Amino acid sequence: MYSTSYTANKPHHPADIMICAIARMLKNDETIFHGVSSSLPMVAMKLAKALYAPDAVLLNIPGGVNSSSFKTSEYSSAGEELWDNSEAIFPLEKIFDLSMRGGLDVAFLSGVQFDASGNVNASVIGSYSKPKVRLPGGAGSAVLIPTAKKAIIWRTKHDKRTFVENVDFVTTRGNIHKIVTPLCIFGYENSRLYLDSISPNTTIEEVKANTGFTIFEETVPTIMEPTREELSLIKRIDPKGVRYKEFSK
Amino acid sequence: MYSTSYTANKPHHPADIMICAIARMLKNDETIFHGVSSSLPMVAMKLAKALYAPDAVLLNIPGGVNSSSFKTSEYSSAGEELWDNSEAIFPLEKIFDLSMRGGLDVAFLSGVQFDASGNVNASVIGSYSKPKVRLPGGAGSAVLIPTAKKAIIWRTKHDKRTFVENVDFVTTRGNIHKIVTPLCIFGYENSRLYLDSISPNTTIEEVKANTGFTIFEETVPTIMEPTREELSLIKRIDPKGVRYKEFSK
Amino acid sequence: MTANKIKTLKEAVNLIEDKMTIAIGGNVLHRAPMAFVREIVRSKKRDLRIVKTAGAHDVDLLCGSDCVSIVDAGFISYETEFGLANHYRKAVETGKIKANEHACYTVMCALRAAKAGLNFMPVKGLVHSDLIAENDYFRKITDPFSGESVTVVKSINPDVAVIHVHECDKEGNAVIYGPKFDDELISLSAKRVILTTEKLVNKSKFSKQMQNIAIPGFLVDSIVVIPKGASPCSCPGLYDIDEKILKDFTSNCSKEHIEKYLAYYEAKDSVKGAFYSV
Amino acid sequence: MTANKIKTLKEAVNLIEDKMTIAIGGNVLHRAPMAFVREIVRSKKRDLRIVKTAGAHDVDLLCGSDCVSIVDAGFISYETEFGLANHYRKAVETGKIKANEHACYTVMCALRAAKAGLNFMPVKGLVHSDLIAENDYFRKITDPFSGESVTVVKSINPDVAVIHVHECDKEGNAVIYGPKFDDELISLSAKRVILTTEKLVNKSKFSKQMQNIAIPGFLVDSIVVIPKGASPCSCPGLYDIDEKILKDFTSNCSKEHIEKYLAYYEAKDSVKGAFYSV
Repeated sequence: MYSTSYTANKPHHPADIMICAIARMLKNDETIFHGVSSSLPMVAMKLAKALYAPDAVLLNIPGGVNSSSFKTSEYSSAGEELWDNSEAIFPLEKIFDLSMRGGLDVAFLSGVQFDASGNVNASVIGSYSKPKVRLPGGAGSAVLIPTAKKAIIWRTKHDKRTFVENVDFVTTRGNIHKIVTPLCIFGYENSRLYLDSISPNTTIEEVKANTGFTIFEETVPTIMEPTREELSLIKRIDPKGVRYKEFSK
Repeated sequence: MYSTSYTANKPHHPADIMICAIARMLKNDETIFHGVSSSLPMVAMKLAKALYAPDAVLLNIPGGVNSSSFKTSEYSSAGEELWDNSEAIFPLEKIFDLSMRGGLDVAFLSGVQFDASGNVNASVIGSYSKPKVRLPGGAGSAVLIPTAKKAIIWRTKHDKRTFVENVDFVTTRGNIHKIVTPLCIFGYENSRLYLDSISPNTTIEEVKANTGFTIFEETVPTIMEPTREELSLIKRIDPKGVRYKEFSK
Repeated sequence: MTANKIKTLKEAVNLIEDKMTIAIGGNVLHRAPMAFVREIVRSKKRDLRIVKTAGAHDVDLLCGSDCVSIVDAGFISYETEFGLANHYRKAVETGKIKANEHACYTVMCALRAAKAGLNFMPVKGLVHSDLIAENDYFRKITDPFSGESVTVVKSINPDVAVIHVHECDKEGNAVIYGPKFDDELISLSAKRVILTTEKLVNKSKFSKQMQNIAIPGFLVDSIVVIPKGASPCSCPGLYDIDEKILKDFTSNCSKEHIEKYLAYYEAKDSVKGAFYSV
Repeated sequence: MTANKIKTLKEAVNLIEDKMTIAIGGNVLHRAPMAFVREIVRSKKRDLRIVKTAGAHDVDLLCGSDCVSIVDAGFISYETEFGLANHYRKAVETGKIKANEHACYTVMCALRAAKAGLNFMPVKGLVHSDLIAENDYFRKITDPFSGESVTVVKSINPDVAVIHVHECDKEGNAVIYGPKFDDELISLSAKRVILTTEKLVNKSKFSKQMQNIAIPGFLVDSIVVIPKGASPCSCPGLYDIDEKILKDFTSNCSKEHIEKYLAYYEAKDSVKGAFYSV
């Protein structure tokens, strides 16, 4: 498996690489939403706003628009600090409606299983009615992935149980902009995931060895390492390292 | 035609008789709504709250719940004074929803033509597509009359053009609690209007002579005259006599 | 920086194209964006579809000025005091304008559909009404769960919502004092939102009071600063209706009378608001 | 006078009957009405159907205490820090509880239907999902205007909504500071609303601030004054989560462990709030 520890060859934690990769995808003036249990996108959105997309509109479950709070909850991405010091209130119900009518540019979502056809499973392992494992549920995925202009999926695990030949259950399908993992970024085109780029911490062989469906690409770009400026901002945004917690589970 | 002026035999203006009759219909704890162009129900609701239904919940278009404002607009029943000094805000959208789910006790509505079958026309005289007269429209009538527990209709004109054999257009039909006019109160039972009671200012013959459909009742009670207490409160609620304006048109 | 949203009345009205669907804020005689409406008239926009649950002077003026081909509303009338909306009535009666009569709530439901990206919305209360058969925007369908019949209303998707507010900052974060009527709903269902505002304020004014913002700036396309922009309608807390003007307006239905009315407001509508330096 | 709405926790929980549909306020670890939830457990209510867009400790505790037969939700989990809701998971995996998985928004749409007296609500975004075929509360129907297919969700009609608020007056006019989540929606879709409140305040406190009232009193059936009533979840502005309790609770799935947890809160949940004289 891939390492999440710091070494001379792998100077950056995958969380930081993922956060920077995500932040660089975000464009100025975009309206961007993250949901629950989403500390990585939360940090990435704040990083993007500070560096790349100053006029981006950041939305979240508590409903604070562009909260400028410096406090970051250590346990929640739906806490009051995302409401405090915000510019306006735009609660979750309205965010969903916005996506439904085609006005949400970016939504961050996750899942537990993904297959090459772009199926996403956040519901169950095993059968739906008698599941082997009942997962937390897709939260907004089933309605946001089909409707957001760009649905960006992040997942902090990259192994053959996550990236599978066929998902056990289709919580939702298609319209995936990117899937960002500790090893790589997948894109989605012609109804199929493709390898878009890989982490500087890995090799294409390692990505293939940890992916349950066939990757056809032989050479892809390497994701740019976090810059000093990005890293210093990430540390200011998340001084307590909440972004690493998802990796320890 | 009936008289709207004060005489020895007819000491009370029909507006005051109607307001008292309406106020006495309202029960404690009821949730009661009036809409636009509704100065009579507006005064009656305040009168009822003061005398008969202290815990009634008064709702209106601006959304003020139980506004205690003493100011009464001279030209509008949808003005800010119904929002000021209110206990909570419950705007029109929510009032409609409340009625749809069966939670609105009383709604006040009007119309221009009514027939014995309980059809209400607030839309057009003549045909819908090429109307002889385009009326203002039924406002909430078409959805509130069918859903409010008690739909109370008031109309300040009582003549054969208003109470007709067949309405030109059915804006809505049925579920009428009472229709209150300067001459009488109609009830509604077994899909037919019936004469419930008459104004002390009139006779059953005059009511029949001014009604375009057949009234079968031969003896009905006379509406109680306004009491001194009611009148003094009405004057406090509406010192400028806004309630009379609808009669001068 | 985001593009400058602050525009003159003329610039903002230029966003309105003939045949567009325009949702107008406020309710009857309260907080209608009258300066903007007058500029639509002056700019001779044509064939607009106007949407409002309950309209009065705004719709009447537009109908009397040949700007409108369709009105979707539940109620169009001055209240008792000023009588009926005669320009609107005459235009409908002569067939110049199609009145899409709604039940106020069905306008809201049609806008709720647009807000949620839907083509239609079920409406509980609309059961026995000739409005259903007479209008192609109502249908009865079968509830797939109970098998019962339910009326649905077709979505109304405004191209532009025009809303008059008390104050906003340069990004369009807007505060409305007093009743908000359907202004939030129309801001969420329209493709673009144009604000006319009594006052432009510094963003810091809303600090820690963000829950009072009725319309978040990111939904707002353009801002016109126009003090007394609702007159002769009221702007709660600031000014009441101008009874004299309204009485005069409704007393005479001629084109010349409308010209006189527009001329009266010409200078007032071009007054520049108290801009702060951006 | 209206009947006295102020009740003890036990009295209020007595309004809950077995098999009722209960909508719970708050979101994940924030402002869940935990004291009320614990009293449901102590009162051994059974076969409840629980509705929440995103639940955590509340739903987990009820599931671990055999109070629940159905959960309608989009997401049930502690956030990353405390891991999965294991009582809920185990109960679903062993077939004791039916998980009606939604997409958060479809819970909202199902509640919007109830709010508007409808049996169903169309949902734009739910297009490609096994959830549609697997669940009888989703159907595809034909949009009568466009002929296109659209997914609809069956209404969810809560018998009771339980909402924890910062303060309310004796009529139930309630103020929530910070995020309101779906509390307004559930208060408008449930047959009865029960508030638990940190504080009872005099009605005059809300004078001229009525626009801050999230839930108008006339919708409220019962009020329980219970300071720290959301603990170990957070109550924004007043207290954060109790991390130690939550870590301890999630560390062990035995019935005895739940007993210990309930015992810890026994005294705290029966503390009387600062009543003012009614």
